Amino acid sequence: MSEVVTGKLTRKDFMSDQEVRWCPGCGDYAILAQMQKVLPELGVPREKLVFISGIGCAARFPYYMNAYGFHTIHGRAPAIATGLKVSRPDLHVWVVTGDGDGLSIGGNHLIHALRRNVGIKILLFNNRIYGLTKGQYSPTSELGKVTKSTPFGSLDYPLNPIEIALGAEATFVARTADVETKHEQEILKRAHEHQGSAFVEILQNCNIYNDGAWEPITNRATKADHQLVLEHGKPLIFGKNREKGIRLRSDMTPEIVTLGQGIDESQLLVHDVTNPSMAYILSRLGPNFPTPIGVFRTVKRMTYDEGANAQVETAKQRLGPGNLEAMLNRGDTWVVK
Amino acid sequence: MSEVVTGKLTRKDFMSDQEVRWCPGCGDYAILAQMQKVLPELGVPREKLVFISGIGCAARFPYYMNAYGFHTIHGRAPAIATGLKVSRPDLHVWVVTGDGDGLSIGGNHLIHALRRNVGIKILLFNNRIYGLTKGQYSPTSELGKVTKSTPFGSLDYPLNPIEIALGAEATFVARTADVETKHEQEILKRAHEHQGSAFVEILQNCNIYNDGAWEPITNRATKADHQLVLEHGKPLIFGKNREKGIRLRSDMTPEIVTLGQGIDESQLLVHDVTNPSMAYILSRLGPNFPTPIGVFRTVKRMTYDEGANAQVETAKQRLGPGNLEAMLNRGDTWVVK
Amino acid sequence: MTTEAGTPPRSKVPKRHEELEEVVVRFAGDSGDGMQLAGMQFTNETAVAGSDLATLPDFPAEIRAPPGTLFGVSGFQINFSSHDIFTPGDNPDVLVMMNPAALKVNLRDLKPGGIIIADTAEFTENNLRKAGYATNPLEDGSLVKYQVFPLDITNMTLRAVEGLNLNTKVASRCKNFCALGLTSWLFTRPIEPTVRWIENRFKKNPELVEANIRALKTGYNFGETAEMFAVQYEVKPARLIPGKYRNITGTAATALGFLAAAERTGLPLFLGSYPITPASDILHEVANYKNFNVYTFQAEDEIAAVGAALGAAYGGAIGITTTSGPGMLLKQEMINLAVMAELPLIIADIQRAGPSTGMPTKTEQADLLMALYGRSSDSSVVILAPATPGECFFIAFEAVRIATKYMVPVIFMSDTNLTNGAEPWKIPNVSELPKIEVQFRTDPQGFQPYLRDPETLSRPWVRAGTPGLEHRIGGLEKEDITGNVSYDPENHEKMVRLRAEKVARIAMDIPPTDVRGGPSGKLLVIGWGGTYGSIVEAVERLRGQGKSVSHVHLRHLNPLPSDLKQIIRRFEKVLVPELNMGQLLKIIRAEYLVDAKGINKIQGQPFKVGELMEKIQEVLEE
Amino acid sequence: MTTEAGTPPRSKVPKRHEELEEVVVRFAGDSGDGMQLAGMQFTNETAVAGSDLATLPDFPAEIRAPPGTLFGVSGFQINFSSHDIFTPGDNPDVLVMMNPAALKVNLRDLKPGGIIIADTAEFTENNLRKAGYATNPLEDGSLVKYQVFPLDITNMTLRAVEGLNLNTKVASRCKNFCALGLTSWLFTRPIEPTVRWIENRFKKNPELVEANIRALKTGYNFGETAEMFAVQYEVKPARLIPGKYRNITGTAATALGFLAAAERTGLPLFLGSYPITPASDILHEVANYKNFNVYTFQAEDEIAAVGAALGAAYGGAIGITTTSGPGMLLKQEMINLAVMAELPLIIADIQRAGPSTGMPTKTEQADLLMALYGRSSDSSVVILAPATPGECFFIAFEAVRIATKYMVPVIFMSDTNLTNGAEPWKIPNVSELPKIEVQFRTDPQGFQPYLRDPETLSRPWVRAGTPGLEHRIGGLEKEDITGNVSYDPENHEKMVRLRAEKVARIAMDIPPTDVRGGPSGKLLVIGWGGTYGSIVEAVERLRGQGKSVSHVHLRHLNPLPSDLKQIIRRFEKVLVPELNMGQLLKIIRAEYLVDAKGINKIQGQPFKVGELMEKIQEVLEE
Ligand SMILES: Cc1ncc(C[n+]2csc(CCOP(=O)(O)OP(=O)(O)O)c2C)c(N)n1
Ligand SMILES: Cc1ncc(C[n+]2csc(CCOP(=O)(O)OP(=O)(O)O)c2C)c(N)n1
Ligand code: SF4
Ligand code: SF4
Ligand SMILES: [Mg+2]
Ligand SMILES: [Mg+2]
Repeated sequence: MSEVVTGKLTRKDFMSDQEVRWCPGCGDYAILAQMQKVLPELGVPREKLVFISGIGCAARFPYYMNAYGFHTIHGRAPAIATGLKVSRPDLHVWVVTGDGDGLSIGGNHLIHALRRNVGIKILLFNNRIYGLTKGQYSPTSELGKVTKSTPFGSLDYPLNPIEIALGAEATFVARTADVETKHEQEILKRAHEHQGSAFVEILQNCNIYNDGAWEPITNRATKADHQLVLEHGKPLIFGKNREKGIRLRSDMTPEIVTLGQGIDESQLLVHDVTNPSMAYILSRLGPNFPTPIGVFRTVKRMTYDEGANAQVETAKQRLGPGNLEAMLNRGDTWVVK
Repeated sequence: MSEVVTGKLTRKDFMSDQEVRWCPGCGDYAILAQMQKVLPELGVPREKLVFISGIGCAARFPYYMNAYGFHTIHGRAPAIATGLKVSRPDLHVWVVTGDGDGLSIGGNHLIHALRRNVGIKILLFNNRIYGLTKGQYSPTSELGKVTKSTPFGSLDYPLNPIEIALGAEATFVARTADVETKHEQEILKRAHEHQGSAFVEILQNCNIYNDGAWEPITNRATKADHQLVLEHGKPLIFGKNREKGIRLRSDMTPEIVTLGQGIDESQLLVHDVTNPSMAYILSRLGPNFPTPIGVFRTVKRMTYDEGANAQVETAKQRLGPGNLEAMLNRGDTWVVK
Repeated sequence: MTTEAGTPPRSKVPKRHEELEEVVVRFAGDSGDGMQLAGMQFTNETAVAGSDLATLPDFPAEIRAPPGTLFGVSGFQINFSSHDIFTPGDNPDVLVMMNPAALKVNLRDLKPGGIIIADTAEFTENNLRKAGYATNPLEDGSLVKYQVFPLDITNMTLRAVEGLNLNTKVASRCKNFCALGLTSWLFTRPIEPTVRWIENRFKKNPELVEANIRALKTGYNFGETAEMFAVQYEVKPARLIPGKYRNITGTAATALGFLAAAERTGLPLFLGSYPITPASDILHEVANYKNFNVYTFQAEDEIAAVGAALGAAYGGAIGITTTSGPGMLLKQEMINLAVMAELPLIIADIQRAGPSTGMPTKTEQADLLMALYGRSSDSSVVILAPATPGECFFIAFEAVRIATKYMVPVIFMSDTNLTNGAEPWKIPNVSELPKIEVQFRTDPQGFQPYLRDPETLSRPWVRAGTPGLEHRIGGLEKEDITGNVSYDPENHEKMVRLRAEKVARIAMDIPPTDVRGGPSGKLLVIGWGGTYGSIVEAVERLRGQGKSVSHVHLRHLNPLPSDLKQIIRRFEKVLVPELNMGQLLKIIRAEYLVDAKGINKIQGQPFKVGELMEKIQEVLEE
Repeated sequence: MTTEAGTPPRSKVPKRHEELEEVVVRFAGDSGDGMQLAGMQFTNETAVAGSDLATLPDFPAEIRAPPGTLFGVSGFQINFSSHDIFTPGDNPDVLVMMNPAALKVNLRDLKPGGIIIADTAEFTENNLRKAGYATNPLEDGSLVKYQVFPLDITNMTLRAVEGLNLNTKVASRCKNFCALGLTSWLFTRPIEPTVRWIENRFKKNPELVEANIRALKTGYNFGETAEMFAVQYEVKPARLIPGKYRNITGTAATALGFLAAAERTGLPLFLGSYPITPASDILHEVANYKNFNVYTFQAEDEIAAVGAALGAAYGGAIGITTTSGPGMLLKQEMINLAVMAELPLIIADIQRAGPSTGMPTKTEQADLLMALYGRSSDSSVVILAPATPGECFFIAFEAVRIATKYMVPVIFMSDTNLTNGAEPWKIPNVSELPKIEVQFRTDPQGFQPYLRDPETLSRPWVRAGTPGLEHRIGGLEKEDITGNVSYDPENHEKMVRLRAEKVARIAMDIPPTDVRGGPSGKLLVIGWGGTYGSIVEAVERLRGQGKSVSHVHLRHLNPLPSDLKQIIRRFEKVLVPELNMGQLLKIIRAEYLVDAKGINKIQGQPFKVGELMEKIQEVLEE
């Protein structure tokens, strides 16, 4: 399939021989490119990399990566990845999912993988639409959305992927966007470096069925006012001239303030990736606020796979390595002559 | 099956003819009793009441209620209830689920029912164990729990039902306990009165497989120090002599303070059921804090069933009531002679 | 609008007219080229012109594959005729090809001497390379066997829309209408229905209305004026059964069948669904009809979709769910609950190709055994399958009738090609539709949840909310009559047998089986589902050649018609053609102990008539 | 500990000794009375004493039903004998009854003249009423047909443990051991194994050790000393095949089979499971063996459980999942993915009674067709079924062997009674276990993910992580050899047929079918799964009466053994007894076109030998 490569890998080494078959202009191309660019820097041998996906446009991702890849079934990639990572902690297991795959049919597996803190990296390509099935609304689509399946507008209040991940007490929660190439690379790197489950929402444009879904946030012309770049230890500042900031009212509700008229940085919220309430408030800033990108929360906790492997080791130490003969002969036995 | 009752109903009117078959001493008995006590006060005709459950000990609940009841399959009750409530908004639909039924196999349906704000009432009997299948750990069991399926201790970090419900942006989120009869009745009443989805976690003791799971919180001798009763507009105070309170540090982390030494109620957090950050912080107070019971959050939002029925009405107004003849003859037609 | 098929609108041209009996046209191009649309509009024109017709859309797997690639080719085939036809045709007479990839993929099917219309603008070096052509086939003489009409359709279109305020990209998107116009002229199809469609579709954008109509007329007029085409063909109206007709796809027919049945019962329709190819379109279609007391619910997954439908049925609505293979198996646990709860539930499984994700845009009929047996323990449900796109209406209707009359889940099995295909459809008179009478139980006197109607064995349907009938049901085994939970051994056996017997008795409520051809003879061909057209045509042709072969096409797969046993006994041999490894075949063999043989094709494609004829002949000659 | 079966420990008493060939004892009481434990300990004593035996636990549906109720009765039956036995027995010789409800439920099965031992302390007015007795049956003369021994077991127990620091509730819980002690004496069973078990079980609580041992000995000594029992019975050791034996349940045998197979391959075992009755105990059992490189994963649902197992298989582990009916159907989509991905996966389905939730604690064998056909489209998997509790070991082992050799999912089908039942088991020698050789592909030279072994048709197993073999697989149809995604029609047909052929060829890798009885004759009885014992006994007895009847018991349900066709041809009639509506029957009829008939019981209970004999005889006499 592919040759064993020695020496430093390059972006090309991670490109598979398969023709990429997303629609021209799809945001998925950019994400693929960032992944292929960032991997050589991580020093992970190609054979130790596994991409596992469900079903959807996003889920075609593994075919295009020259690594191990498994394009599985709709919504279940986190479960498959869990079994793999637990029994093979030496592998780097990435899950690629969509807003439908990951939050609709697969919502439960996502939550459970995150709460278990299995050491897998979950990338959720959020285009707020079902791409592969040609344009039905998804769990992240805005209320009232008119799509093929909702000609009179959708009725369900959207799920907020970051909030759901936080609700499951995920240990690494971040957001980036397809077109924010540098930021994206940085976040992918940090997800890789995180010990436990990493959850990354990637704002992605589906130019066929939901073009411009992230328009003000990702558009070069408008993004300064609509993006809030989170950095640990830094105050929350945004705006073309970095003139606006976010402050907390005494009732714990956030407000936008303009720096200058008696207001300085010291009054602003300072981002802290270990503070759960901070992450929560940032996750639901609301429509009049800029959209945060960056790491919302990251904490260290035992991973499920570490725990599972430690139990195997402890059992071996305590009981000795498995002895088949002894196991078969356990308990009361007798001999018939 | 049962006679049509006229006049005011009593507790007995809601008791079915089926023998109750939980283990003697099970917390489920108390919950059943509170439900049967509170219903006569709500003025809902018995035939308008429907109880839908999944599978588990808790899920046997509908058999014991003299009302409509549907004991369905594992984890799926919210989905069935959704279909019923949407097409029959006149009914009062209650879902009864367990921590396994509702948060393990059924986690996704729970989240989606809540985010849609379907006007159903979901009672999650949380005994932190799988009762019906004889004692495996559940998603709410504490880390390291030794059970039949985890002889070396469980490895997964528990889910927090309240936090998950908040993460799904549920419009009514509350907690009560099997033995807190009055409080429980009050919460059931408020869940009933809430317009949209109501989510109520009920701490429940399984005396066979997980006896004492809620011991310090529900034990009469210790509960004053381990229970924090939430009341809207009231400061967060607890303790035998109501001498302790909860205050927020500037970094949004809560702390326990003792009232008196220069600290008075005005410094304490005042509960506000409409404040999402408040609900979130209260949901994860942590092991050194008392456990809140009461309503964490309640807000008003369009319900899914209202929306769906409004769409039907609007469509009728706009397009006229469905005309089969016209529908069949739509588009280009021609006549063959 | 209703035109009289006797006088289809026609252009008056000095060109030579040639009358044809039957023509097969295939449009193909990039998935972004609007070939499905062109095909559908051509179908509509053809229907309005009074031809009999059958269609076969063929979608690529990718949403928008990179332009010019082989795997991105989207095709649409239509067969139309002045006599009865049953299939979209084995081999096209005409290819309308928008690029080299389309030509490459489709050429092998073209009849010798067939017509190729190709947009030369797309035969660029780059596109030729992508399609794997070393030289341009339009120029290198490799197509001598065919009548080739190379035409710069793109450029014609751009010139036509000049002066409108459109950029080139948008303007060139109109080229499918240009190609359509030309094809319409070539076969003397009326373009008025298409003009009306364009006006309606783009009514919010007058520029686009104008552009597309200009493109359409440009193509049409080009045919009429240019020297290129010497002959204009005509296909006379078919002699169909008198009545009012429309063109209908399987999707629309299915949706209308469910809607009509629900309307007849007077109950709301609740459709719970989770999108999946090729079933999604039924959801899309039904969602437009909310004014019919319709609720459509896009659920979080297939389990919730069918669960919500069952919940709605419990509340007294017509509960329906639609899906395809991978979604179908997720629903089985809920269907089993409906079996136990004895509630009416309709499940539409639009079969697609392959196990697992397989080939989602391709057809197959390999879910039959799953539908029959895919639930834990013994649990019998009703299975129905329509034979043609138009018949989807009646079988959908029948599904609702049976489900509500017998309080039982009914699985409606269609497939990709049935659902996407189209045919002229004689519009039924509302008053002629079968009766569906739903009577909810309301009388508390003597009520027992599982007391059965002695004839149908159906238990009463009680809408939650009915005073005095409060009761509890569920998935645990129930005691006969009372419906209380019961672990009694004899009761379990009784209930399992009662549930099976209830389904078995439905055989008495289905029409006698229609045998096409002699009532006895050498060979009986038994088919089901979307293979109908191919089998009918193959069998009729063979009978035309004097062969002793008859055909039974099953719409009721469970229970099987009670007269089938006798029919089978009257033939020497039995053949079962299926687009699977032999599923109905297994059932027929087990049931009737007849050494039936299968004709099996598992290629994601329908049977070709020729293929079938050959195989049938082999068996006849054995 | 190993004792020599030739000399079982025995008490020396002056009582009359009577030798019996075979005895059936049934213990029953409230679900809180510890009857399962008493039964299991009695089984162990009996095994150690060298008898052949078979057991049948019968759980109530409720965890702890209110005491004294009929639906709360928990029973445990054991049949032991000095000759070969195959079933837990149709009718008990002895009932050990802890309360009136137990008596009420079980009396109808007792043989005429049988023994009843009853704890009089529980025959209170309240308990009699709950059991529906108007008067006390121990006193009203209604039991004259039987030998009744009323005994205040509760009080005996309380007196025995006096002086220990136990409250009455805890103290009276020891009464099951008192009853066990008495029964052990009555049948000359050694109580030492039970003493050891108590010492180990309660090692953290010396008071409880003392109390339970005292209760046990009190019962034993009472038999020996009291005037009540004039006779002590003895059942001589059975003449089993020489070797070392232990008592084993189906659950333990299944777990050990999987563990042994994984150990032989040298690969880690990954068991993904979601609790469900009656499969959960296999998870519990395996979870104890982490030192064997075992991962057990209690997943959030059945889909995740099988998904994780498949993920582990992808990483080179032995991936197993265990479940029962309602969970089984949820796994089908993932099994279908394994079919496409051609990865080894083992799925254990422990069948339980009824569709939907049904009767979860009762047995049935009605998931066979679901296992065979419950996936979308044509997708063939291997199906194996053990016949006895001990055989679960070898079939579990075989499942792993086939899955890894052929890169295919294997479904292991057991049932409630098989898994809960027990029998003496000749411990296999590790060196005699079949070989399982797993060879991962590591050589990049000429590697293609779907290049097959020409003999087995198996594709290579590549552990993710192997340098140079990076590749992509998935659920879309794959191109032959390369494994690339392919929509090519002919390729699809080829792949569907290849996958089916791979499974079909496994028929060449299974042992010849064993026909019990004459190789030809009037009637062949074909069974599968847990009905083995009943069928063997029924058929042997009939053959003892000179009837021409033979028996084939299938362990391989898919593919079927290739010699089965010839065997069937040698008999005039074929009968298929099943605990379902006739599932294997359908397969046999379709496959061999033989007019096989079924004997079907759907009561959540095993066949009784008498029942079977009667039905077989009917057919023989037709
Ligand atoms: C069990 C099952 N149900 C439904 C589908 C159909 N399906 C495939 S992808 C998809 C949703 C895709 O949306 P998303 O996850 O947002 O991915 P995108 O295509 O937008 O990248 C659906 C409904 C399926 N393949 N399997
Ligand atoms: C599909 C399916 N999987 C598994 C089961 C087995 N099962 C029944 S209830 C249950 C969990 C019960 O736990 P919980 O919901 O906490 O209820 P409790 O018994 O504790 O009240 C399980 C695993 C089932 N009935 N169906
Ligand atoms: S449909 Fe949308 S998400 Fe899918 S490939 Fe095309 S642009 Fe991308
Ligand atoms: S097992 Fe536990 S939860 Fe279930 S009925 Fe018994 S005490 Fe209650
Ligand atoms: Mg999407
Ligand atoms: Mg529980």
